[in-house]
Amino acid sequence: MEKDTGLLLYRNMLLIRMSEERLAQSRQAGLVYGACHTYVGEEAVATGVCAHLTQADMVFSTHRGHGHALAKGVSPFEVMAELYGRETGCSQGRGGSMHLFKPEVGLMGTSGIVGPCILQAAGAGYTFKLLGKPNVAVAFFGDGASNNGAFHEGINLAAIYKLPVLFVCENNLYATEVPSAYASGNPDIYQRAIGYGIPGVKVDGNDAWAMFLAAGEAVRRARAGEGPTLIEAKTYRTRAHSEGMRDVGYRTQEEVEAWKARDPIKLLRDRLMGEHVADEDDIDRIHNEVGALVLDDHNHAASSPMPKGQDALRHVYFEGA
Amino acid sequence: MEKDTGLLLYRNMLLIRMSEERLAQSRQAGLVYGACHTYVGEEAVATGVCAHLTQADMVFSTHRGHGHALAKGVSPFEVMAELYGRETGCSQGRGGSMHLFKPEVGLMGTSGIVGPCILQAAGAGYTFKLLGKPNVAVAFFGDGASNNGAFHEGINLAAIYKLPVLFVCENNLYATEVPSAYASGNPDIYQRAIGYGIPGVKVDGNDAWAMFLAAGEAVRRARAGEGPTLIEAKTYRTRAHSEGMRDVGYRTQEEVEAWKARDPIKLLRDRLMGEHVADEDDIDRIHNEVGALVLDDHNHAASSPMPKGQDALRHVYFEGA
Amino acid sequence: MKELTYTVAAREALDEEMARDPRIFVMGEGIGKRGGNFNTTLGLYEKYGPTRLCDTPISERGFVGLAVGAAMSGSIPVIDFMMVDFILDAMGEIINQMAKMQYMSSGRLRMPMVLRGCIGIGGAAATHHSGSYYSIFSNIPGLRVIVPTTPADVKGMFRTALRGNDPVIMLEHKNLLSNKGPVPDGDYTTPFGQARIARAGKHVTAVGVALTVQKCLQAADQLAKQGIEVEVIDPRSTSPLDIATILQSVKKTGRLMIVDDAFEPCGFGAEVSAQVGTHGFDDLDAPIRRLSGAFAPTPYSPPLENEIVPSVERIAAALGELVKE
Amino acid sequence: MKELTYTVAAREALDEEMARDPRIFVMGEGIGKRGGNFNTTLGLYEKYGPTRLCDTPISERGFVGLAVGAAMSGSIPVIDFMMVDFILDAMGEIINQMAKMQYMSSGRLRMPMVLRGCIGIGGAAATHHSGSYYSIFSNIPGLRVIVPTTPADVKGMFRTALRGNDPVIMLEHKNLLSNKGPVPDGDYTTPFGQARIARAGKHVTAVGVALTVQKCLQAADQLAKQGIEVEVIDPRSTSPLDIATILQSVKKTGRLMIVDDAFEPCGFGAEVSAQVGTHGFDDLDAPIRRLSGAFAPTPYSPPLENEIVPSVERIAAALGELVKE
Ligand SMILES: Cc1ncc(C[n+]2csc(CCOP(=O)(O)OP(=O)(O)O)c2C)c(N)n1
Ligand SMILES: Cc1ncc(C[n+]2csc(CCOP(=O)(O)OP(=O)(O)O)c2C)c(N)n1
Ligand SMILES: [Mg+2]
Ligand SMILES: [Mg+2]
Repeated sequence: MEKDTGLLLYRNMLLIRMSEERLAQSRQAGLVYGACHTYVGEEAVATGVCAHLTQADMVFSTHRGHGHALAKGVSPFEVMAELYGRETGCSQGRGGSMHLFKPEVGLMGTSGIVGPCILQAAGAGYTFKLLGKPNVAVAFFGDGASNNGAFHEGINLAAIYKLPVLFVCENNLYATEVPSAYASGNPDIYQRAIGYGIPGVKVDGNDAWAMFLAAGEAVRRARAGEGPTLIEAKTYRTRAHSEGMRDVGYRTQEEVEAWKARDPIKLLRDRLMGEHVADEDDIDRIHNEVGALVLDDHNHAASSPMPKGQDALRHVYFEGA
Repeated sequence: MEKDTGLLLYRNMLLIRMSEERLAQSRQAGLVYGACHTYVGEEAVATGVCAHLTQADMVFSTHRGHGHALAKGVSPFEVMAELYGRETGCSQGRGGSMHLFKPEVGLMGTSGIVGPCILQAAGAGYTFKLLGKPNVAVAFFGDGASNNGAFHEGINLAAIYKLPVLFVCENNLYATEVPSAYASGNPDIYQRAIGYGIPGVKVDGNDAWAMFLAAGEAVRRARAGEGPTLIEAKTYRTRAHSEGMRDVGYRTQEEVEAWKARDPIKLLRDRLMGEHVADEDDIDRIHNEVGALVLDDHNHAASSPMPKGQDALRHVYFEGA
Repeated sequence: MKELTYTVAAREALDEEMARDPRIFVMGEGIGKRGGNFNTTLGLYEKYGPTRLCDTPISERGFVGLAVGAAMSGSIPVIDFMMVDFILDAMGEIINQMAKMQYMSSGRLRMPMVLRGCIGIGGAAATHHSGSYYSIFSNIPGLRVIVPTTPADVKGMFRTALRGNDPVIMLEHKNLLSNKGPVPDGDYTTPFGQARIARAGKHVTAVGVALTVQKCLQAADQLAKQGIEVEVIDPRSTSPLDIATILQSVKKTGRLMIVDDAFEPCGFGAEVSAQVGTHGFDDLDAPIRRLSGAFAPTPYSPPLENEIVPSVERIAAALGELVKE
Repeated sequence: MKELTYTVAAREALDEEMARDPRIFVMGEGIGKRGGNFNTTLGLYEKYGPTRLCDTPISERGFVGLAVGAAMSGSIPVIDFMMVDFILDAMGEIINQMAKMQYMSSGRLRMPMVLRGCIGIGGAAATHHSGSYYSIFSNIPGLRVIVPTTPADVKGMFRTALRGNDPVIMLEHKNLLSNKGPVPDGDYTTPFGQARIARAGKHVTAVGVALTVQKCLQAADQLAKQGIEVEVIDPRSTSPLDIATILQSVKKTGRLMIVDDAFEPCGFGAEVSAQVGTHGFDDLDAPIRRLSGAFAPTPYSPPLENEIVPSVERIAAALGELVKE
């Protein structure tokens, strides 16, 4: 493992983790108005994938999108301000947790509806093909989304047009409380790739390095004009589906603990240290840097102004360049 | 091959063929008002499947549905009268070619929209499961439909609930003029069954006996509570997509001729005769019987009354038992 | 009579009808053991088991289409959508299949089924969880569209839906769910197409729909102090629409305002206005007014969200002005 | 000026704009080599190739969603639906994504894209190939809905759509496709939200939409012989709706009828009626009338199909009566 890359992955995962934990606290404190789906436990997926992307590459995400936004380069400040309903948020307070937009860095949107991101990523891939751009588009979505018609139509379309797209299914075993083993005739989502004639890859979604490698190959294929890849990242969310929701009755405490023991941040740290790629100091430095950044961004976000009511009517239609 | 079954399949295929050829003529003569998608060349599929069904089993079909209706026991008279817009048609003149209904014999409807029949068959399967009935539901649809989200969602639902359903994909290589080899990332539709954890079976859709056997096993599974089967019948329509449509530019004459040489009726006759299951007399008798029936039904249909205008407003809502 | 919340009243109807009729089953995401995101099916899984309380994948189009086939073949499906916003992926099945099936089959198939879901703006749910869409459904022949506002009505109308033969869309405003109200004992049903006079008055007629009925009542309370008597009408179903009750009220008041927090153009208010404009032309002493939600997607942040729906204050002010016209 | 059919005029707009702007591409079933079921793209495949004239699987939701992503990322997609009926499977993508994207992104994303499809009842197409749905689309903020009736308008408005930044639904009535009419030379555009006075008159105003504009003109011809001068207005777009032109006409005539062969409740006619009822209240000498298609799915057989749409005769009779009121 390369030190720079290893530490970058570590830092970015930690940035997501600390931001999410802060958001969870903020929600309890009443600073978050609507829903709040955290990415805690799944950080390796977005981090491993986005490490290969430039700002001109595009990410399309879903309701559990904070991690994707942060990994794609939206600042914790802009994400937190958005959830706090502030005019400084990445969606100017219009969206909250499920509608994060920052096209300037290629975060093309998260969505409160499950499914569309798969299609939209194919669409960005189509633009890249049409306009001859060297970019890739990524859709992040859950196991639940894989049973939606958008999955079928979107991946098939991308396959037949050989579009530069990564379809990254974050299989965290549940859609809210419905187990994917119940909801999917075949819970090995990656095998569905057979039906579309494209590669389907199963990855340990808690292993940042494995994610990084798998995504690297898929990005390479995409940029080389070889078409899309379906990546199934087997992972787990260790917090409730949404902050404030009851988290019992559908999964066992043992299951949660077993996955916590495989925490992606911990796993990567163990590996960095175990392989002597990094030492305690490196890790501490990152923790300090990220901790300070997140705290700062939170404070700044929490003291940002609310949007003005009359702005609610703007941008329904194009208003000029 | 059993003689009774062999001849029954032969007769039913011929009934479809002769009815379709009559409808094609009638359309030229101006007796058919709207679209007219014939089933010529694909008769073995519906015939082989429906031979296993009782009236309480249910068929859900698509725009190319004449053959399914006839195979399920709707009379040529009722189908022709419907296309001629008569009040005696199986849909009382409300539907035409793409909206054939005769729930009394388990023909639950054909549809002008591609896709829904897949879902509705799953729904009938659900009723059978809920009410403890020993029946099966069948969805017939094209290769084109297999790229629609309804295919994905419907088959997955039937798979996870283990519903008694046959999903019969009639892969005739084209959706209108779009080749399935172009439109499907993997044109072997049956392989998509892997994604749902159910059996996917490839059958020569021009071989009535092969269809009969494959459907028999799928029906057995369904009735035994073992869940749905996806059957891909490789077949071909030898007439235009719809009567009156141009039929050039998207397929070669050689291809059409090659498939015509494998005409399912001819293939079955050759086999019946070749294996000495039936003789020339048996075949002639069937031709005479079916020919007379179709002519009679056509005459009767063509002289049936038109519906009355004011009836157009009936049955929008339930009108009482 | 007992006091129940809206949600509990609806659940009682479902429970009682499921006990009566084994053909009824419920499908939705998390409506099994979990009991529904809004407790719509709490406790029913234990009673009726997994086939009748059936959890689904996120396949909205799929299970609506499945339910269509189930109704065609003799079941009575209830689809619990959680939020009505998710229904849009199933519009093809709803409009082209469910709504048309009785017609296409010349009445030989019946379509007893209910699609239910929460509607409305509120709680910073943002634009993918704040839709309403009754206006759209009311444009479609073959559908019944009900928007009960009280616990008594939701119970009685849900029962009517479950005993009927037409497909019904039942829309429950999320801000009404925890409201309590008296619910009659026994086996009553509440018909569709019969409006309720929620408050009698003589100076102006206010027609609301779902939550805005309640807001109109609050506005009427305020105006009563100024001597203005508002007649508040709750249509209870938008299709069929009981225009007769509204016309009768306008005959008395001469003035009509329709208050709707959903989108205005081609909406429910337009339909009421058009019908009253035609059939109550001579009764009108002033132009009909509509007070509607902003023609914009729903923003998240409270100051933005508040801006786009008619508040009680704005309703009261508008009614006050209309009386003076 | 030259004489072109509606279809050819629309195709010219597409061809010329595609030549100007390499970001435009077309998707649909059979719109490539085949040139479209209605010849909407005939000859363009040879000119622009398979990436810009892209045949699709039967994945309506999929390719609308794809087009949304394409527009978000800098292309200008045109989706050719053949029949608008097939659009319903994509309603979620249209309403929750396409229409809301500019809003959700605070105007940072633009959504230049066009969904086009044929509408209308006729030719025994039966209920799955006879829908219209402009009323439903007009209820949704963020969409532009255009229903051009003449070759000149379809060319000018399609061009406007392709040069704009908002998502446009362009609905082409199938019975207008082979109509010929004069089309201006050169690079003209026709704005949205500007109605056309298709015929001037002073006794009564008739507002049609798509095919019924033509039917109103025929009815007006008949009535002219009886000395009744009908002013016929073609709104050209239902969203935005140019109510000013209609109000001005009603100021002159005092009478208004909206003729629409689609479903009446919460429809286009209701919206026009509501707005004129409010803003033209004092100008009205008689109640506004709506003459609409039957509230029923579309049957196949000609005697049934004829029954459910307003004929020229029925329009003329209704206008004649309204003038006497
Ligand atoms: C079309 C649609 N249906 C239902 C919902 C409600 N919903 C929100 S999140 C969720 C579960 C999603 O599961 P999955 O795709 O596995 O993602 P995860 O939450 O596990 O990351 C559901 C059902 C929705 N947002 N959109
Ligand atoms: C949802 C939908 N999209 C498009 C159409 C138009 N259409 C009618 S038949 C057809 C091709 C169907 O192909 P396939 O499913 O392979 O059936 P086949 O005609 O080959 O039997 C198309 C695109 C439709 N009826 N429904
Ligand atoms: Mg999940
Ligand atoms: Mg085909």
